[in-house]
Amino acid sequence: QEAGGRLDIVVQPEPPGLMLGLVQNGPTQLVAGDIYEGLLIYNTDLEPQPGLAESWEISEDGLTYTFKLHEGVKWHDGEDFTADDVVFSADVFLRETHARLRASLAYVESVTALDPLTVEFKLKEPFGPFISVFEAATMPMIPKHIYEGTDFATNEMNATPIGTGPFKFDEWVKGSYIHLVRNEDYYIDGLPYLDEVYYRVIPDAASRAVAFETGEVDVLPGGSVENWDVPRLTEMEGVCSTGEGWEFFAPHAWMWLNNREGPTSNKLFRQAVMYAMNREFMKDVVWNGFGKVPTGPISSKTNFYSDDVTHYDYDPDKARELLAEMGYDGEPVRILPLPYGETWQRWAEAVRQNLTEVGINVEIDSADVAGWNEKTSQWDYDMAFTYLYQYGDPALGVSRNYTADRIKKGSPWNNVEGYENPELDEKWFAAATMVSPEERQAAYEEIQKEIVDDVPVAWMLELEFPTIYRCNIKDLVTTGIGVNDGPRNAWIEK
Amino acid sequence: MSTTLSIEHLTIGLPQGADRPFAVEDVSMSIEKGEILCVVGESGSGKSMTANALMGLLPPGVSVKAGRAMFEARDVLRLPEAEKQALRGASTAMIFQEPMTALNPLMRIGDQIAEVFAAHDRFTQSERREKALALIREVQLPDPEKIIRAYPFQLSGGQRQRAMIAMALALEPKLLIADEPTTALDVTTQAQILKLILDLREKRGMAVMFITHDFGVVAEIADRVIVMREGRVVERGAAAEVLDNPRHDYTKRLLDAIPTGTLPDARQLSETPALEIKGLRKIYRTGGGLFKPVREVRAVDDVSLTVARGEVLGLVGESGSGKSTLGRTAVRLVTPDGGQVLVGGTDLAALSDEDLRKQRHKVQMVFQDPYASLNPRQRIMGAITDGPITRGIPRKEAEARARELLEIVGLGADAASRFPHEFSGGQRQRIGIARALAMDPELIIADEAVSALDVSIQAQVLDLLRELREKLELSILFITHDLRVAAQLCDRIAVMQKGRLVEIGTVHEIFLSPQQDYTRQLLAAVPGADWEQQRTASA
Amino acid sequence: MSMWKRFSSNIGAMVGVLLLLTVIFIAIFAPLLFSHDPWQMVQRPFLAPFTMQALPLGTDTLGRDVAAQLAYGARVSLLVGLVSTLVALLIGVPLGALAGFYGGYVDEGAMRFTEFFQTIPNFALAIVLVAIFEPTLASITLAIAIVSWPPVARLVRAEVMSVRKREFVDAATLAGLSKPRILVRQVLPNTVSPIIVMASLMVATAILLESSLSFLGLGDPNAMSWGYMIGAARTVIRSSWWLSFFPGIAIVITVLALNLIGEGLNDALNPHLSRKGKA
Amino acid sequence: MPVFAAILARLAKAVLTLLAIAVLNFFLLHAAPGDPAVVLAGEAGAADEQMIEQLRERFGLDQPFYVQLGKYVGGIVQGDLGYSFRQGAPVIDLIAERLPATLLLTLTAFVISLSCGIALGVAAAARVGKVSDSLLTTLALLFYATPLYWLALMAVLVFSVWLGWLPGFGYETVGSAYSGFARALDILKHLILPALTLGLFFMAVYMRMTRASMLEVSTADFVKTAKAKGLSGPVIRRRHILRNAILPVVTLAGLQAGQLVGGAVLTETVFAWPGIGRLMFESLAARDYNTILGVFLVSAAMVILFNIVTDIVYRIVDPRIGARS
Ligand SMILES: Nc1ncnc2c1ncn2[C@@H]1O[C@H](COP(=O)(O)OP(=O)(O)OP(=O)(O)O)[C@@H](O)[C@H]1O
Ligand SMILES: Nc1ncnc2c1ncn2[C@@H]1O[C@H](COP(=O)(O)OP(=O)(O)OP(=O)(O)O)[C@@H](O)[C@H]1O
Ligand SMILES: [Mg+2]
Ligand SMILES: [Mg+2]
Ligand code: NI
Repeated sequence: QEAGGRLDIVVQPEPPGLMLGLVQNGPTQLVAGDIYEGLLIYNTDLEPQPGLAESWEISEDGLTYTFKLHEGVKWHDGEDFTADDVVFSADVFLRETHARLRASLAYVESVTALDPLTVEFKLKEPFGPFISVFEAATMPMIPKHIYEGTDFATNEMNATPIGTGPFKFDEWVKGSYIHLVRNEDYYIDGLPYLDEVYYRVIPDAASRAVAFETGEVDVLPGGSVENWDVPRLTEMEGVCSTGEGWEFFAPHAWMWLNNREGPTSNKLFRQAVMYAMNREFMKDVVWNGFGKVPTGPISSKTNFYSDDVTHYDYDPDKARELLAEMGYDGEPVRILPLPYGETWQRWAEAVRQNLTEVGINVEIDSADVAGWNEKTSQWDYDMAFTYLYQYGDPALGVSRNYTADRIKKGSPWNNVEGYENPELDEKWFAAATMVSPEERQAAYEEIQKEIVDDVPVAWMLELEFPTIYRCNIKDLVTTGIGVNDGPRNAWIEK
Repeated sequence: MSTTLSIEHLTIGLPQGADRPFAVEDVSMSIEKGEILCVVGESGSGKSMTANALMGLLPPGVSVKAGRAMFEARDVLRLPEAEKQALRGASTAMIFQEPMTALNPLMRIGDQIAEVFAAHDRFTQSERREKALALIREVQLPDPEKIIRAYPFQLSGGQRQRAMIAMALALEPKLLIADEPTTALDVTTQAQILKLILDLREKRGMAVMFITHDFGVVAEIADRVIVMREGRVVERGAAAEVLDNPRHDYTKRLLDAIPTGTLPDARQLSETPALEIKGLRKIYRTGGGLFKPVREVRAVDDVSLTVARGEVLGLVGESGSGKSTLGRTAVRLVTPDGGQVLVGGTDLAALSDEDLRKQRHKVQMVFQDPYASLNPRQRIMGAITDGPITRGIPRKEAEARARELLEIVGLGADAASRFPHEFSGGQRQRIGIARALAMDPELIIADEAVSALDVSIQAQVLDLLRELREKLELSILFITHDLRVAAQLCDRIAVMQKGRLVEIGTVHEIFLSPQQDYTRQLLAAVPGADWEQQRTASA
Repeated sequence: MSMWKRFSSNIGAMVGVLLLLTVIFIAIFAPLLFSHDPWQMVQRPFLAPFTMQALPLGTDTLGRDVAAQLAYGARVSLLVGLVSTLVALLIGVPLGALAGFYGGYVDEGAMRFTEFFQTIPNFALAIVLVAIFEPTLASITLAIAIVSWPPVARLVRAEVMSVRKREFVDAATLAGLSKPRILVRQVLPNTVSPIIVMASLMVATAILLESSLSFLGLGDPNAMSWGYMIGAARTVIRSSWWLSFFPGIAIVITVLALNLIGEGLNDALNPHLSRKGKA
Repeated sequence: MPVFAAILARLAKAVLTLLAIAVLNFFLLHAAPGDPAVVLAGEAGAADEQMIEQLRERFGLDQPFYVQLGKYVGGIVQGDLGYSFRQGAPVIDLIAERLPATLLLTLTAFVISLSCGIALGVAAAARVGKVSDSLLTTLALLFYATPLYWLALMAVLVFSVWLGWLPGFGYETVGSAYSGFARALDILKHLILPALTLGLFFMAVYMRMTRASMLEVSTADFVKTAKAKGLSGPVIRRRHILRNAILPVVTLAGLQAGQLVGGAVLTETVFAWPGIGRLMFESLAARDYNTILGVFLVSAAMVILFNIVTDIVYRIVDPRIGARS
C-alpha cells in the first residue's frame, strides 16, 4: 500500500446536502459515506464487519445487541466520539429524521450507554434483520455536541458536516465539485491512504464519459454513464471495472402495475405482461448485458432468495392467450418511465414494443423527477418503472413493497401498486421476527412462491451498476456499499 | 470666359424593366466658368441621372453607354474610381434634392463639413474646424458655434439645406451641381438660398448646373436654360430667350401651364356657411418620455374663420404654420384642444363616435401626399367605394358611381381595377379627388392638392376643381403654399403664421393691398416676380 | 406578381423551397416509404449505416431503423415547427395589432403583458411550461408558441403603429369605416410581409427549440422527432456517430431551407435590397 | 441631471415590473405538478408520512396558497429571495455563487458574438453579391441552423478528446491551486469552448442582421452625400453606414444579452459549467420553488437591466433619441 494521492470521483446528480442524518439519497451517501460512519461495515457477502464498533454481541433471544466501541475515535472537530453520541444518534436524531430507519427503530425498546465505550440496544421482540441496520447511511453516527437541542434541519453546521470518517469536509463549490481531505486523526493508523478526494459534478452523461476518457476523473461509480458507453470505456487501456459493491443495496428494478384499476388490476393481464416481455433481450440490449433477470421480489444477491417459483420466460403466445382469456378490450395503458436518463427511456420503449406486439395498447407517459414522484405517490399511473434497494434483508427492503399496511398515498417507497393479500402479509410479518436463519429461509421461500404467481409488480431486472475506475486504484470496492465508503481503503499504485 | 464642363452626346442606359431603355440619350451641354445653367423638364426626364453621372454616382444598374463629359481636360465619366473620388468634393460638388435625408443623422454638422477636408487630406484637425465654422458663417446659418455641434435633426429644413451647401462649397469647387435644392422649402427660405448661390457664383466664379422645375426660380437666376423631356434636350438657349420666346412645343406647353398672376374676378358668395371655425386651438405635445422633456407646439392658436357654401377659401402660409392641422381638425381627424368646428351647422365634437362616423361623408379631404393616402394593397375601386358602401349605398350603385367619377377626373373607368403604384403622381392626386367626391360631400379640404405636380398637370387639376365648384356648389378649403395657385382658384385667402390667422380677405385685398408685414414678405419672396409681371404685362 | 418573380429568380430561395419540399414529401409519404414503424426493433442494435441495403442508415440503440425514424421524425419536427408558429402568430398578431392600433391603455396593458413573457429567458420558460404541462406533442408545441409570440406581437405592433399613421388610414376614417374594419381591412394587410418573413424564421427556431427540449429529456416520448433522435443518441455519439449525425443534418437542412426561403422572401418583399443584392 | 433622474424613474418602474413578475412566476410554478417534499422524500430512498409532513411543514407547503404567496412577496420586497430547503441555503447565496460563472460565460459569448457578428456582417455587406459574401452568409446560416448541443458535443469531441487542446468541461481545473494570472488563464481555457458554442449561434444572428441593415442603409441618401464628398469606400462604410446600421443590432443584442443569462441551460449542461441556468433546471426537476423563482427573478432583472443599458447605448449612438417624439 502506498500513501498519498488524489481521487476524482463523479457524483451525479449533485447532492442536495451532505448531512447524512438528514438526507440519504444516492449522491449524498456516496460523498457523505466518507465523512460519516456507522457502527458496522458489511462486506460483499453482507456479513457485518467492525466499524466504529470494535465488537458486538447478540443475546440468545435476539433481543439485546451490545456494541463495544473503538477507542480513541474523534469527531472531525476534535471532540471525542462516545457511547452518548450513539444513543443520541439512534434514539433522538434519527428517530426524528430518518424515515427508513424509523421503521426498524420501532422494534427498539431502548438504547443505553453502559459506559463511554459500550452501547446496548434492547428490542421489544426479535427482529431478524436488525443486525443489518448499522451501515453508515442507515444509521450514521451524528455528533451530539453539535446537534443536541437544536433544530436539526436548519442547524448551520449542516453545511460543514462533522463526522468521524476517514475524510473531512473541506469545500463545496456548488455546481462544480466537493472537496474532502484526509482525516489525519483517523482512528485506524495509516488509513486512509489518499490525501484528498474530489467529487465532481458533471450533469451530462456524455460529458461524464469524456471526463473519464480525458483523465479528468478516475472513478465512475455505477450509473454515472449510460450502459452503452461502458464497454467502450472499459476497453480502454488501464481501465478496470467491477460489478461488486452493490450487494447491500441490490437494486431491484420493476414496474409497478396498478392493482387498483384498469387492465392492470386483473391478474391475468399482469401475467400476460410478464410473458409478453422479452426481459433477457432488454437486459442485453438496453442494459448492455449488465444485471440479471429476476425471478421474483427478492434479489438473488439478498439473503433468503429462492429460485423455486414460476418462471415467466418470453412467450408472446401465452401472453395473447391470457389476454384473450381475460377479455382485454384494447383499453390503453400508460407506462411511466423513470426519468433517470436515456437507458430508462429506451427500456420503456422496448417494453412498449413488446406489449404492442401481443396486442396491448400502450402509451408512454412522461414526467420529470418531480412529476414521477407525484404520479407514483398519488397512484396516477398504470405501469411505472422504479427500482429499490433491498438493504441486505427482505424485511428491510422487500416486504415494504408488498404488505397492505404499507399502502400509503403520498410516498413512492411503499406498496405503491396497491397489492393486498392479508394471508401473505401475515407471513411477511412472521418471517421478520423469526430468529433462526433457517426458519426465515423457509418462510421466505414460501412467500416468494406465492407472490410470484400474483405478479403484483412486473420484476424487470436485478440492476448491476459496474463501477469503472483506473486499474492503478486498488482496494476501491471492498464492502457491500462499494464506492460509498471506498476511499477509506483505496490507494493508488504509483 | 472658358468652358468648365462640356458634355458631349451623353447616353445613360437604364436596367431592364425600366420604363425606357435610356435615361438620357445623346445629351450635350456645356457650362462656362461663372455661369448658371438651369436644367428644367418634366419629372423623369433624366435630369438627376445626368447630374449623377457627372459625379460618378449612378445607382447600380444604371450606366453610361456613350458620350463623354470633359472637365479640366479629362473625361470624368471614364476616370478610374480613385481619381473620381479625388475629384468629388474638391473640384465638383453636388447638392442633393432632399436635404432631410442627405445628411447623416448621427453625425454632428461640423464633423460632416470637416469631413470633406479630411477626405482630401487638407489642413490639420483644428484648421478643419475653423474652416467649417467659417463656411457655416458664410451660408448664414444662425449661431455657428452651436450649429457646428448640432445634429441634423436639430436643424430646420432650410438650415439643413444650407449645411449641405456649405459642404458642397467647402473646397471651392469649380463646378456645382444643384439638383432641385429648393423644392422642399417655403418661399422665404427658398429666396435666401437662391441669393446665397448667386453671391457665391459672383465671389468664386464657379459654374453651376441648377436643376429645377420652378420657372420662377429659372427666371430669377438662370444665365442659360436647357429643357429636357424623356431623356432628350428639346430646347436650349439664353434664359430670357427660352422663357420669352420658347420654340419647342413642349417648352411652350410648360410655360403656358404656369399659373398666371392675373386675379380672377370676384364672385358673389352665398350667405350660408358650410364650415365655421370658432376660436380653434390645437397644441401638440411631444416627448415627455423617459429621457425627454415635453415639447409643445401651438399648431393652431385661436383661429376663427368661415367658409361659405360654394366658396373656395385659400389657406396659405409658410411650412409648419398649422395649415394642415387646421384642415385635419375641420374633418376631425385631429381632436382640437379648444374651440368649435361646425360643419353645415352641426358640431362634430358633440357627436358620439358612431354618429360622427355617420356624418363623416359631409366633409372630405384630399390629402397632401396622394400616394400615402392610398392603401398600396387595395385596388382603386375599393378605395373609392369603401366609404359609400359603408354608408349603405348598394355595391353596384357605388361602383357605377366610382367609374363615373373616374371618368370625370379624367382617368377612365378602367383605372378602377388597378393598384395605386400603377399611377403617376398627378393621376393619384385625381384619384384622391374622386374618392372625396364619391362621398357627396358638402365641403372638401384640399391640402396642397397640387403641390406635388408638374405645372402642366397642376393646371388640369385646377380646372377640374373650378368646374366642380360651379357644378356642385361645393365649398373648398384650399390649403397651399403656392401663392400663384391660390390667386387663381380662390375667392378669399387666409394667411397663417405660426398657428395664428394673421390676415383674411378676398384675393384682391390680399394680393393688392396686404395689411400685414408677414403677408407682404410672403408675396415678395415669390421667385421670379419680376419676370412674372413682365409676362402678365405682355400677355 | 413581380414579387414572385423576384423570389423565383433568387437561387438561394429556390434551393430552399426545393429542400423543404423534399423534406415535406418524405414526411408525408413516410408510411409508404417504410413498411415498419420507427419504433419497431428490426435488426441488431448499432448496425452501421450503408452496411445493409434494407437499412441504409443503420439501426439505433434498440435496433430500430434510423432511416424510418428520420422520415417519421420529419413529420413531428415540421408539425411542431408549423403549428407552434401558427399559434404564436394567432397570439402575437391580434395582440400586437390591437396594441399598436388602439394605443393608450390597451397598448400599455398589452406591452406589459408581453414584457412579462420576454423577461423570462425563453428557453427557461419553455422548459418550465413543458414540465408543468408534461411533455406531450401538444404541450411542447404550445410551450414553444408561448415563448415565441412576444417578438411577433412587438413586430406587429410596431408595423401597425407606423401603418396607422399613414394617411390612407385617415382617408378610411373619413370614409366612415369603423375602427375594427380599418384595422382588419386596411392596416393589417400592409403588415403581412414582415410577418411572413418572420414566420419562416420562427418555424426554423421552433424546430431547434423542440430538439433542444428533447435533448434535455423533455420531448414527447411517443413522438419520434429529430430532437428525440439526437437526444437519445448523444450518449453513444462516440461509438455510433450516425445516430446523431443524420438527424443533426436533417435539422440543419430544414432550418437552412426555411432560412433561405425567409431570406428570399425578405429580399423579394423589399425591392430595394433585391436590386442591390444582385448587382 | 435629468438623465440621471430618468434612469432612477426607470429603475423604480423596473422594480414594480419585477414584483409583478415574481407574483406571476409564483402562480406559474405552483401550477406545476409535483411537490418538493415528495421529491426530497423520494430521493431518500424511503419515506413515511411523518417525514413528508415534516418536510412540507419545513417548506411552508402546509400553509394556504395565499399565505405562501404573501410571505414570498413580502420577502422579496425586503430583498429576501427565500430559503432553499432542498439545498439548505438562502436562495440569494445559491445564486450569488453561480452568477459570476454565468455572467463570465454569457458576457464572453455575447462579446464574441456581437463583435465577430458585426465584423463579419460588415465584411459580407461590403462584398455583397461576390463569392465571399455567399460563403460568409452560408456559413452563418449553418451556425444558425446547427442545434447548439450538437455543436457543443462535437466541439468537445474534437478539441478536447481528439486533439486534447482544451478542457472539455468545467469552470477551472479542480484542485489546481492556481492563483492570480495562472488561474485566469486556466479559466480562460475552460471558457473557450462553451463561450464559442454559445456565441456561434448569436454570431450568426448578428451577422445576418448587420449585413441586412448595412445593405439597407447603404441605399440611403446620405451615403451618396458622403460619396459626393470624395470619401473612400471603407471610410464611408465605417463612419457613415455602420453607425446607422448598428441601431437595430443594438436593440436585438440588448434583449438577447439579458436572455442569455438564464438561457444558457444547454451549454451549461453539456460543459458542466456551474451557472444559474443549470441551477434553474435542476431546481425545476426538484420543484425547489424558491430557487427557480429566484433564478427567474434574477434573470428578469438582468433582462430589464440590459434593456436600460441598451437604451443608454442607444442614446449615445443615436442623438435623436431623447429629442425626437
Ligand atoms: N435606380 C434606377 N433604376 C432604374 N431606373 C431608374 C432609376 N432611377 C431613375 N430611373 C429612371 O430614370 C429616368 C430618369 O430619372 P431621373 O431621376 O433622372 O429623372 P429627373 O429628371 O431627375 O426627374 P425628377 O424631376 O422627378 O427628379 C426615369 O425614367 C426613372 O424612372
Ligand atoms: N402629429 C404631430 N405631432 C406633433 N407636432 C405636429 C404634428 N403634426 C404637426 N405638428 C407640428 O405642428 C405645426 C403645424 O403643422 P402643420 O402640418 O399643420 O403645418 P402646415 O402648415 O401644414 O405645414 P406644411 O406646409 O409643411 O404642410 C408644425 O410645427 C408641426 O411640426
Ligand atoms: Mg430628380
Ligand atoms: Mg401641411
Ligand atoms: Ni405589381
